[in-house]
Amino acid sequence: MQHSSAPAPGSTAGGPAQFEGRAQFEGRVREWFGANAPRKGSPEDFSAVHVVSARSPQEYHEQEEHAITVTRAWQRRLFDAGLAGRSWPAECGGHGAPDWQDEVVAAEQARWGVSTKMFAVALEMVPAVLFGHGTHEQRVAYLPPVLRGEHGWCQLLSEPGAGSDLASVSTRATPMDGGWSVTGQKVWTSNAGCSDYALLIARTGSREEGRAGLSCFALKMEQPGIDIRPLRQMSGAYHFNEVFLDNAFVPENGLIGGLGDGWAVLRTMLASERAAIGGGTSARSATQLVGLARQLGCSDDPGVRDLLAQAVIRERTLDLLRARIAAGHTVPAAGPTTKLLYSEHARLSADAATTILGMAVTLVDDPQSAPWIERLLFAPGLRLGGGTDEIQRNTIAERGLGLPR
Amino acid sequence: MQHSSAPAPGSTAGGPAQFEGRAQFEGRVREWFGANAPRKGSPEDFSAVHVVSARSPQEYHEQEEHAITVTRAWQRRLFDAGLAGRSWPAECGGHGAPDWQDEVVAAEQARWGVSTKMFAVALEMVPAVLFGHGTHEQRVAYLPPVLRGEHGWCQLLSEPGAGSDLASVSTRATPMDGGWSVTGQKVWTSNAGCSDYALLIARTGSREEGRAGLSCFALKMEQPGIDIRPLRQMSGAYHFNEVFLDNAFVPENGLIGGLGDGWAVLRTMLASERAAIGGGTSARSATQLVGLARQLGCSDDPGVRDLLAQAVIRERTLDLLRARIAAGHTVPAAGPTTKLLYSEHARLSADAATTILGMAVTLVDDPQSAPWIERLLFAPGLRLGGGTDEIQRNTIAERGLGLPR
Amino acid sequence: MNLAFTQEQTELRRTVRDFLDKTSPEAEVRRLMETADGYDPDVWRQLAGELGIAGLTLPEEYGGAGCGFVELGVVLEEAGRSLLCAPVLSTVVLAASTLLGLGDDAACHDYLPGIADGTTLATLALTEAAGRWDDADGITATAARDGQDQGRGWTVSGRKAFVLDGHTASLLLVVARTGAGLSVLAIDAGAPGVHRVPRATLDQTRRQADITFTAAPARLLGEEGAAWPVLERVLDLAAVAVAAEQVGGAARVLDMAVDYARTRVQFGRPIGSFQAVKHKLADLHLGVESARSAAYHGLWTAAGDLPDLPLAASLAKACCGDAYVTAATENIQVHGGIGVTWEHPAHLYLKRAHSSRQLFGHPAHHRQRLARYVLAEQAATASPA
Amino acid sequence: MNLAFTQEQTELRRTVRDFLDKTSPEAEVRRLMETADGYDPDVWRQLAGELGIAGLTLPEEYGGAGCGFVELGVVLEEAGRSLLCAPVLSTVVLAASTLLGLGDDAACHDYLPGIADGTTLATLALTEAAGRWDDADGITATAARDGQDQGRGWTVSGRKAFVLDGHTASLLLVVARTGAGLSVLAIDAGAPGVHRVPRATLDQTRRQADITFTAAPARLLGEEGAAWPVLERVLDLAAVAVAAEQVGGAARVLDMAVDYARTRVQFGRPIGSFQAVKHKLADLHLGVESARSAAYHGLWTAAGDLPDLPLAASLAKACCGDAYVTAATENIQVHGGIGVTWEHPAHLYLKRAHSSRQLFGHPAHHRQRLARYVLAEQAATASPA
Repeated sequence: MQHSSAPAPGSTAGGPAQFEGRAQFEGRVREWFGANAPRKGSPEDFSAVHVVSARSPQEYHEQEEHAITVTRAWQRRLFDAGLAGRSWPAECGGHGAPDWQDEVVAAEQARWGVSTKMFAVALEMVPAVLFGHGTHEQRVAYLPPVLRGEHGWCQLLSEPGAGSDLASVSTRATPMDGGWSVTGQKVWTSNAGCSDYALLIARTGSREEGRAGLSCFALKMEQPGIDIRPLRQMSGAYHFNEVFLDNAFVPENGLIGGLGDGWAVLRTMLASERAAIGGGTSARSATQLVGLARQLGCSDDPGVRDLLAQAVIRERTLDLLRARIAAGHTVPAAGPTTKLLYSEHARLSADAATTILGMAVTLVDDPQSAPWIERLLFAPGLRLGGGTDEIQRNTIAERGLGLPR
Repeated sequence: MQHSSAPAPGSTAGGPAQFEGRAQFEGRVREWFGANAPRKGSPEDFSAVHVVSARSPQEYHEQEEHAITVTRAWQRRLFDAGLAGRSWPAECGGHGAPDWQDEVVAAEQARWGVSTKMFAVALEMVPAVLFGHGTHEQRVAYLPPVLRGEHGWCQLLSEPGAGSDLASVSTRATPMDGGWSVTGQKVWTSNAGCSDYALLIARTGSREEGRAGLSCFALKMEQPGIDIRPLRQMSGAYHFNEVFLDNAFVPENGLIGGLGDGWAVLRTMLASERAAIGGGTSARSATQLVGLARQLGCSDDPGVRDLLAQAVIRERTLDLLRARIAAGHTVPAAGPTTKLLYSEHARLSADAATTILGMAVTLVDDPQSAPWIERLLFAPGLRLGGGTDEIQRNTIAERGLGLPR
Repeated sequence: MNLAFTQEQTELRRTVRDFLDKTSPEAEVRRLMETADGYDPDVWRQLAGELGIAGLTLPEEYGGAGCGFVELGVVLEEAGRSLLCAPVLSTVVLAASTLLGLGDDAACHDYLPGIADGTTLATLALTEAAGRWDDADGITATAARDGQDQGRGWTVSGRKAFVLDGHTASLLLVVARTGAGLSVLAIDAGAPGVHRVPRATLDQTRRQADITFTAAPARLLGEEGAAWPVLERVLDLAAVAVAAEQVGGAARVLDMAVDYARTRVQFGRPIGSFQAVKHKLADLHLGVESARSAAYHGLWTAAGDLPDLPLAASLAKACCGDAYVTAATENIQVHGGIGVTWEHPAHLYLKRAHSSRQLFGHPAHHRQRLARYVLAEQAATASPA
Repeated sequence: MNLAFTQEQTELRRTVRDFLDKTSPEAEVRRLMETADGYDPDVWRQLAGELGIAGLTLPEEYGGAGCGFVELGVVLEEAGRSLLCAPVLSTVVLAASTLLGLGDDAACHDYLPGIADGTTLATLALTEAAGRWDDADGITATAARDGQDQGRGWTVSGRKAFVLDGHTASLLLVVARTGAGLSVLAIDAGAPGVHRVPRATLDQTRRQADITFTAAPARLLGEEGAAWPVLERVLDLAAVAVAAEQVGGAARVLDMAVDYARTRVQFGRPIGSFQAVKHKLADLHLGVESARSAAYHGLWTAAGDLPDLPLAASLAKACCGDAYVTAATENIQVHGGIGVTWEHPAHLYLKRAHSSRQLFGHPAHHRQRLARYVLAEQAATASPA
């Protein structure tokens, strides 16, 4: 692979052409990607990064390790080329450019099949939280290492007893000399084993205070008192973890927002997560369904065609809705709306695939059915993660449509 | 038409063969119907009884008058033949026979397309209420004239402010000399103009008492202080009425159940209504859809076939579910379950018809589309009458599945 | 494709909504439903003249405003919202697009200025008894040269059905067959041999007529036998147009249901506080926003004269028709008993929803068509290098 | 049709449920999922011997109990409820019905007693790579007379796929083609020329194998070339059987969801008190009771040997397959995060639901078939007097 044979657009940062027009910026970015994006089969090839399909804890650790290494290297490459955090302030390692520049970079990443998804929490939720609730010192401390690919982050939110009802979190942060001591059990944490920091929601007040008794912290993951146990999914694969905290330590400056502001921080975090899920590129499952039907030779069947069309309608209207949101249309409760449409699309498309595959879907060792079975068994989680479908509907109704609680 | 040329099964009532086996009873009933059921085109022909399609209040009154006259005469004929109220006690005009004999008669009525639907409240809800809550005197007084086709009944339950929430009924029954004086506004009353009595729910306690402040009465409809106004439906047709009560009188013995027992009586009434709606014969809309597709020559279209099959599945499984209930299977919340399945079937079949009819469904003067448009515009009411779909689901969940309120 | 409205388009929407709030309130819709013509000529004159709606997408040389399809879509969305009783679909969408598409300059000069200034109501008479929009082979009306006029004039014979505003249009654009194929011919509605029978429509806010032609004198538009490709494009534009209208209606009934759910009290609380009602309305919101996205995409595709108009049209029509019917149906359910009465406006929207779902092809038809296009598209890209 | 269970049938259900509660609890299902054979021979011996399940519907002359299909349905419903890992479908339904249906007395005498007493596991090898159950023309396996055996024996060559319990069955009933049409031939699984490859199944509680036959020695059952009508009936019986099993599974996951909703507390109250959860579970209840009605109708139709078995089978299979998938899917949703873990049993039912939906024809296929029958039925009645 040639390194940086094309001029890096970032090299002009600070210069007079800093905020060139969209077409010009796009041209530069495309050129840079053409020269630098990893090719299929190369060591940095992202198509090999499938944490979701690990069949044992051991394999999970190995895949996670590989994925984080590849992601760190790629993020560093983006940073060096001046393409990381285009819209972030310069003091946080960014360029202070308009938001659309980040979208251009993201679109190009999607086009090349390269992904910084392993860094999603670090690159999307952490800045949302820190710009919304953090101090200047925290932003300057935590954000630049993220852009440089040095720090990955994870989230420690849900607990076995606090799923949809996050206000009932019972992990406790007790004040101690120089900070807090944290004890409790968290669950559904992606990338727990390869993250440097976690956004942690813990109880600093009493149980009776409910959401008013919660606070948010930045927790260093490499320290005694943190035990990570991979959790086996129904697909048989490992993707999430349980995290047991036993007197883990957070220093005083690790409190994000005020004491007792945890609920407000959590809302910011969840909104940014929803937007990330609903606003990402579709999994292109409709396109792939069409391909599947063609391969199986059943694309002339009117029933199959109806299924294909329904999938295409869901996928394209969701993409178009995202385009409208990007173009500034007012869409009430845009985050939960796209998130819910996305999870429905995933579920219905996987179900349509079972109809198209026929008996082949009963075999996991059939190469044509295997990827669809993976989706079929992943789809139920999409209806839960980032807030259940039911919670999204509540939010749409109450905040989007103004219905009474 | 020949009258009673076949031996009337009722002629053996009280004799030794009174409770003959099912096959034998069915045989007799079939023979009697063959000889006595009205023929198409005869003055008693029930196929001309379409109260639902009246296009003006005037026409509504005329059709209602005709329908009640035909129904009274037919009910009298059944009574004289000993086929009315087979399972009712003799003191109430019946024969004390097993329940299945009523089912045999009902099935034969359905087979011949004759109906005592105009008397549904009188024949099903009134006995349910009186056997559950009434006195011996009330049963002996009110039930025999029903069997003889002399008294039709209607229901005065819902109010503009008390739709799903019947506990908030505000029509008031005030004690007066020799009985009660009733004032208020009721709505959604079928057959108000041609009924002799009404089952009335009115408030005898305070508003704050809620359901504990309600009582049930038998109200004579022909008296001053009762003003009946036909209500125009969205189809343009008249079927229901608003009933304004202004110091209408109920004698002391018109109170059904104890003072303040209205809610319990109402529950009995609604359960019997639900069972009547859900337990009746299907409208055969699937069969008719199949016929429509054949007539229009689109029955080879796989998409149409899928719609037909879905309708057939809904219709037959509902019929089979009713057969299971009749055979004694334990089906939790059987009444709301069949009622909800019925209203969904009506809605989905009407919708399927619009797909099959195509552009023709845009014209109400097209003879092929007219009956389906009538169903299309009637279906929304089926989702509301006898308790909304949402209320049925609550009931299924709480009483059928044991979920907490 | 940048789906952002310009400031002018946003202002147009505001102007049209204000105008329709005044001229097309529910009482006026109900009044017009009962009239023979089914629209208000005065309001049409104002829509055409003051607001320039009739000539919105027509070139300036024909008295039009030279705007694009996005502007027309904005108008239609608002018209759908207020159930405007007016010949927009027939005259502005079907007839004007057909005239422009046929490329017959003389005819454009003769007819379009009248359409633009609101004096000519026109419509397209395409469908016959079977009510199919896509069935070129099924068209049986015939056109023949008229011997009496040195062979320059034509006559048309046949029977057309489901003709939108066929009872009031003065200019009928009739699709008929000659030996060369399908052609469009202009016929004066008052000409001899034209017999119009208004039909009783489910949706009384949009009328139709059957029209029988018996050797009616006609003028051939454009090239003989070359009409079908033009009509296919007209039908795609019409599908996009009605999709925009459906979005307006669907959004309106959702608003109506939300407003009612906020205020109607049962069991001591607003029914909108019940989760069943909340989730129903949230699902309608998903449907409406998806439909709106598909419709806008259709508008921008039409405005940009992009090659994938057929796909965009089927996407929009398949999606918006069902979304509107669902929203109109569930709006009634949220309203309960009051929602099934004649006095409440809910049924007017339900009828419009059902009627417009059939126009220019049912969603089931457009799904099949969409699948065909997508499969062809993928076959083309997948063809080996 | 009187859909009432007899007292004996009700007792049978209780007996089977008690037995399965003891022998097929979740832990045992999970243990067997990981074994190579996928079932417990001891339990099968007890099921066949003590409970008489294997020979339930077989005539007494072959060591069976002479019961009808209703009894078998009761067993299957309970088996579905407990995810019993055992060769019921393959041996008792497919193989035994095929043997009985072919009317080959000698073969029945040779094979059925072993099936009835649990010593013979058997299966039907019908489908090939395309996985279609209804495609007689698509069957490519061939049978030929074996020259070495004075032409009395046969050999079979070809490849079968999706063979239920094909890895453990000792008796393979193979559908193969000769010049006369399709025949069923019995092949000893241990015979030369038989190569079995167990597949990794989505539903680990029900296994399948691919089987390749290379001139494997075979015994012709019944009349040469006359098998298809018999197989059509076997597939209808199998569809009804799997429908009964699906009802058991669907009812079980509904129970599971209801129990969880009653006890899981979020926001300070049981989640079953939220209307969204209530309505979801009420809708599942409608689906399960509808499915149960269709399945029971299928059982009674099969038991009565009634002529509309094809219609009843398609009705049952179309209805129950979707009801089960929906119930299993929504059960996970009610459970939330815990429901998507390996440790929770919810996924075992989801996988069974998806897998069994495909068996003997997908609901979409059975809907087409059902429509065909209903249309034919109506055409027959509507034919003019």
